[in-house]
Amino acid sequence: MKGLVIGGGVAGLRAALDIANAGFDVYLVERDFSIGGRSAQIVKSYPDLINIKDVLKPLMEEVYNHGRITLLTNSEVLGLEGETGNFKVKIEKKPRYVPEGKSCEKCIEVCPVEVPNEFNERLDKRKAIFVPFSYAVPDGCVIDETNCLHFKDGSCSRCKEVCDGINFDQKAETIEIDVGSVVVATGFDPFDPNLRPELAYDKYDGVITSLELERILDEDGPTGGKIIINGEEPKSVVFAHCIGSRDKKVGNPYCSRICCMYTAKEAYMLREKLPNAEISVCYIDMRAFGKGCEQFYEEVQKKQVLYRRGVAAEVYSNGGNLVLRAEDTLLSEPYESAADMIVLAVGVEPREDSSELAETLGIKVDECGFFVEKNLYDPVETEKEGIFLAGCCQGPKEIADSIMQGGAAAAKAIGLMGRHSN
Amino acid sequence: MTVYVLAEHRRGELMDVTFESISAARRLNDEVVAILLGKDLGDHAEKVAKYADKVLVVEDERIENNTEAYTQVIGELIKKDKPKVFLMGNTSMGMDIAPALAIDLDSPIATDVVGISEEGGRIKVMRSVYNGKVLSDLVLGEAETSVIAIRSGEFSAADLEEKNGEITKVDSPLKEAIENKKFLEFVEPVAGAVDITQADVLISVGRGIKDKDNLPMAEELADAVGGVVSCSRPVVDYDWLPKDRQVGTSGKTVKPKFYLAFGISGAFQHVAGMKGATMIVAINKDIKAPIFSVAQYGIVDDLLKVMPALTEKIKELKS
Amino acid sequence: MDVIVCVKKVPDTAEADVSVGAGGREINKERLTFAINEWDNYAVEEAIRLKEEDEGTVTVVTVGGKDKEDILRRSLAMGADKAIRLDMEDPEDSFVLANVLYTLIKDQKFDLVLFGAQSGDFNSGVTGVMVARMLGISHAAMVNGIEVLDGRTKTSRELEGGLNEIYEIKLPALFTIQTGINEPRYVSISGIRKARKKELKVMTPADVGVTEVKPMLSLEKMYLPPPGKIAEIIGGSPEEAAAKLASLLKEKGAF
Amino acid sequence: MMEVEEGNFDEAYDVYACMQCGKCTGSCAVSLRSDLNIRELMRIAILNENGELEKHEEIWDCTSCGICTVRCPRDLKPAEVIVGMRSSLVEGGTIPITVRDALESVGTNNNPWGRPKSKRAEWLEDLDVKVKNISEGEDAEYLLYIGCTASYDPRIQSVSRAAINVLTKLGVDFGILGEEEPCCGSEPRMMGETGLFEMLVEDNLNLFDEFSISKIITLSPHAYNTFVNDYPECAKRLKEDDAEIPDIELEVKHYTQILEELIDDGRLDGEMMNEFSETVIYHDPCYLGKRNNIFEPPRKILNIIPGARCIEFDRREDRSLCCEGGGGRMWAEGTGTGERNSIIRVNDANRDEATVIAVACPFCLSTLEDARATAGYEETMRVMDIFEILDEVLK
Repeated sequence: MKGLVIGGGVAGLRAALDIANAGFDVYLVERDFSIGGRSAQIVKSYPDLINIKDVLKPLMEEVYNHGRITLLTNSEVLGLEGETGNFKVKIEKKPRYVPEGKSCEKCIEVCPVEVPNEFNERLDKRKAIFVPFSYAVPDGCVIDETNCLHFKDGSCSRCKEVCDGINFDQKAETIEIDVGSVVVATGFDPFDPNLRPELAYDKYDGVITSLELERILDEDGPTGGKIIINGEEPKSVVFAHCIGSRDKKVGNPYCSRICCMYTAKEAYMLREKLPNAEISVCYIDMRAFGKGCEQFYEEVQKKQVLYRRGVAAEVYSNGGNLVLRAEDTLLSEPYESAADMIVLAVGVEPREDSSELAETLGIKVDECGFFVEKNLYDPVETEKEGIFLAGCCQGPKEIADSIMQGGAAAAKAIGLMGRHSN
Repeated sequence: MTVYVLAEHRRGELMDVTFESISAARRLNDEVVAILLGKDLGDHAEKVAKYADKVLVVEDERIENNTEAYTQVIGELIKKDKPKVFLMGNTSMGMDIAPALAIDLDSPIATDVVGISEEGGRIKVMRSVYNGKVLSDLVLGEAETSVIAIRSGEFSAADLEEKNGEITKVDSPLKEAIENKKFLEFVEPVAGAVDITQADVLISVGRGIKDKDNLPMAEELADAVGGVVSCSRPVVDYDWLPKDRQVGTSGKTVKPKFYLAFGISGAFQHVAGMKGATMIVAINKDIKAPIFSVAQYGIVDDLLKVMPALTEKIKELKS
Repeated sequence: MDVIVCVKKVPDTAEADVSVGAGGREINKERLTFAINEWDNYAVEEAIRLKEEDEGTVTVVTVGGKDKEDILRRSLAMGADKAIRLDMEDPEDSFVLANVLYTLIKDQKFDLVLFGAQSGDFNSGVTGVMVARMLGISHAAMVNGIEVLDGRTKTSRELEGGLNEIYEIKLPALFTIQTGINEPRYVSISGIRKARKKELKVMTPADVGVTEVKPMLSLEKMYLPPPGKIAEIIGGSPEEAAAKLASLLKEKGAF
Repeated sequence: MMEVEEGNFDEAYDVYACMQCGKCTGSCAVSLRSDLNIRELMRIAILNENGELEKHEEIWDCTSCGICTVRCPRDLKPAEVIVGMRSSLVEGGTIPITVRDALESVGTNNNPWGRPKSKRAEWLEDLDVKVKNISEGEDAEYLLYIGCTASYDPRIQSVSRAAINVLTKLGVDFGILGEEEPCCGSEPRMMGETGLFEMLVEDNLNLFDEFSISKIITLSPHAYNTFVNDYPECAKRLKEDDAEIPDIELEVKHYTQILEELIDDGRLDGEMMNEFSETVIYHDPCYLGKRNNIFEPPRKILNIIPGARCIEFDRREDRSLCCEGGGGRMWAEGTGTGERNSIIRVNDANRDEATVIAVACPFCLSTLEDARATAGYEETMRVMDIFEILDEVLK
């Protein structure tokens, strides 16, 4: 009996490895070109400030090299039939047009197409043929069909001219697999701050999301780790909590759990890079409940990071200088604060298409779009036997918790498949 | 026949309305007898006698500053002499005394009178009613004595004929001191706390004042004329004057006797707060400014030139 | 402290165009709005404040037809306890009115009677003081402050030029109230609705025993003043204009 | 809307759900220059301290721009809590004198300006165009609802006249109510006079019914908002209380929406206009924009005017800066000090080299016009209602 894991982020990776290590063959289906998920965009963890790459990269490689794991990247689940122990799953496997493995990347040089680089939160550009990120797995170049001129109008095949390995004739194929259990670990989307127009995210370059800052903080990121906004190092930075979280107006009444601490971490890292900048954080309630988190929060505060109670209200530009409006609720004093950079701590949202996948799988989503667990005391099971949940697709959680839930979902899947095998 | 006129005075000052009353009384072509009551009367009697045919003086400490005592004493004098008319100002004192006297004497009364004449032996008055929008002519009923209170400022005392009338001291007819209504004291308006709604004269400044440094000029004029400085909204916006000086729908509504609008264009919201003023004078460079349509008098010029000149002229006229 | 307040409904003519009826005896009232006389409103507020400070009742009284009842309802909503409307035609002059009110009030229980110092229609300012005289009680006109002592009041009268004079007056007494003595509260529509339950007594002249008296004044005619010029412009140099204005102000009694 | 008795703010407004995040106060149009702190007032409402409300004079500083309600993450209605608090003060009678006088004037004169009802149609006097008067029995497709301010304020009356000229030229079948036009009740409602508002809703719906009025064009976004958002709810409540409310459904449009329709139908285009060589900056009124998400129609109109160079404020649409004219502020002194928003606004327009600030609201026109003069831009800048611009350019 084989297992299926949908989603190759930390939760999915953990689940696939645990199932495989228990002696079951397992398919890991990943929509993107590479596994790694959102965590790959993150530089450091909190509160221990470990390089995520040091944890994630070995995990990805282990999955890739595991004999019992069949990795299907650039693939999507189209359908699921049958019952627990006997699911028939239809998967669309899309081509990457370039063979896996380290490549010379000459093709990238000749590609005339430049599009925003999603991995770097569109802060820089990539080509239509590209390597998803430095430690992507599978390694090597891929072609982004939607932007490639060859697929648009057949006007270009420059990459193929420099690389024999490229095969434009590859076609998507649909395969059907039989599995006994499914672990769903499809992750999350960050909140789109344009839904809060008063923060003027799309209006000013100085207003960025926390994920953008994460990329800017990365030595391998678009700025080589330099903090540059509008060509200059910011002198004042304001972090704004709860953007798209605890917000019924945008349909997200829940707390996203991770923003308080990732902001603390980003503030910490920013302080290291900008020792003299004014850094402040607008918060509603500080939620530092994980192991070591409160201590870390205190440590960050001591680095002259000013926590001001009161949510960020509005951003405008006063003759080109950004101004943030908010109230210091402890002083009962509304204020305007000049800020060169305003970092929006965007919340966690279910994947845009989570409802469609739920329908495909025959499971439920809650009113916010997260997959519904059986109950809080069976946190990885769904109402449909044999289908388990892990990571942020079930609800916002941090990396460590996602890994934990991935393991838990795997254990459930293993147990189930074990029962059916006997 | 005679007309009695009350010589009104307070705290050593003879009031202008006294002479205006004499002026009104002269329209009845009768002997004008002024009555002067109280104590420490100084040279009031002489001043009044200059224009009255006769002055009756009752010196009695109990009368001073007591409207009830005034009423009783005047009543006694009238009962004795039976003048055709008793005339006084429709002042605060007049409002307290005149109606009571009318009842005491069973006399007809007309108050706040702006015109007076005698027709066929009957007293006819003109009154301005319904916010000054209508005039009414009234004839007083037949009686031994009629009581009339005239509106201040309506009867000019400028051309009074000199009479140098005789001054006669009269014994106080007041039987006993008034116990039910005792005068205690005068209370001055609180210094510093300016209440623009209570002022008779407002020197109101608008945007046209141009600069905070020009405000003392307005204060000086206000001091000269015995008024208070008020303003339109922009002046408060500039923080040149405190909010409690602002006239308009979002400020105070005022009804002074004189409203001098300097450099105020007359925005609707402002006008709504001052239109009740008895006399409005607008000083503005712009003849098209809406303030001119609510003002009775206007000067089309720069207020910075008019204001100091006006202050000087007023000082001259006062001295 | 039991207070009686006499109120009157008057047309609002401050801004309206006013015209005189054909007979020259009365203004045309069709397009005018009517409300409680401004001074009376202050008097009602003052009465209610006095009651709120001390125990007692406030009774509002008006003379006239049923159309006058809204000002009584409004006063009840403000906090008055009782209202009386004496159902009769508008009296011909202040003296007749004073006589009617005297007849009504003399049989009521009161410590204080308040009137507005004048009314916005004819501004005679005599009725209150006349009633006081008829009742044989002390009075003060143009009152802008009342402090109640034991059986007496410390009463402030407004004089010219912002000066006040203070009297000690024995109760019962009658005061005519000047505007500015207080800030009359707002009477909300729902407040008026709620006050519908309060007593509004309608009495006839016969109930009260009103005797006929002759008016003291007879109206000859009413007419509009000659059309005033809108902003008569004072010309000349700034100095000349200022001089003319100064004389004008003096003449009109500004200083 | 709700009449708040002592201590039931929670029942009326769910105030216990407030998490005190400060979004409201931080967003507030006047919090930076007044003592008004809505978050704090929400707290007071939770703690049932409404007996203390008299001390909070700043309750009258709210311009009712509604942004606190628009943005509240807990989906509460702080702007309505302020209305409720005002309502509680109105019931108690202790309100600023200027507000009192405005409300009393609505009661007696049917307008808050203290002007006689008989002069409501004076603005029509020097108009050449013949206008239908629905109250005199003339039939028209639309009622053009002028509103109190545009009826009485001499500066704003010019908008009313421009509206008549423009709509007549464009062949819109409309009429007015002349002297019979009532106050829409928006400002009384915002000033907390719930009973008066209800009375106006009842009277006005009956008036509309009497003259078979169902389609209304408003000059003011405030009237638009109250007809569209407050009337149906209030009428429903009144019916439940057995009031006699006719069953009419009003189709209400702000005039910019009608003009947009005319553009879409090809009945209004640039060809019909002379050049307007101005740099035009549009100021979003809160009651059109923030409260009702009508951002496009005014811009569409301005964009077809030949010669007009249309520019935008940095703070526009959802972030537009309130002019401070609403919520009864025309009649309230306010505790605020410091620079008024309207001054900031004209200064911003000047910096952007605008020569015309286009508005679509009588209050915006009034406040910005005042600010323009105060800031000294008489020579370089005009504040014009969109109707006035059209009246100027239409051939």
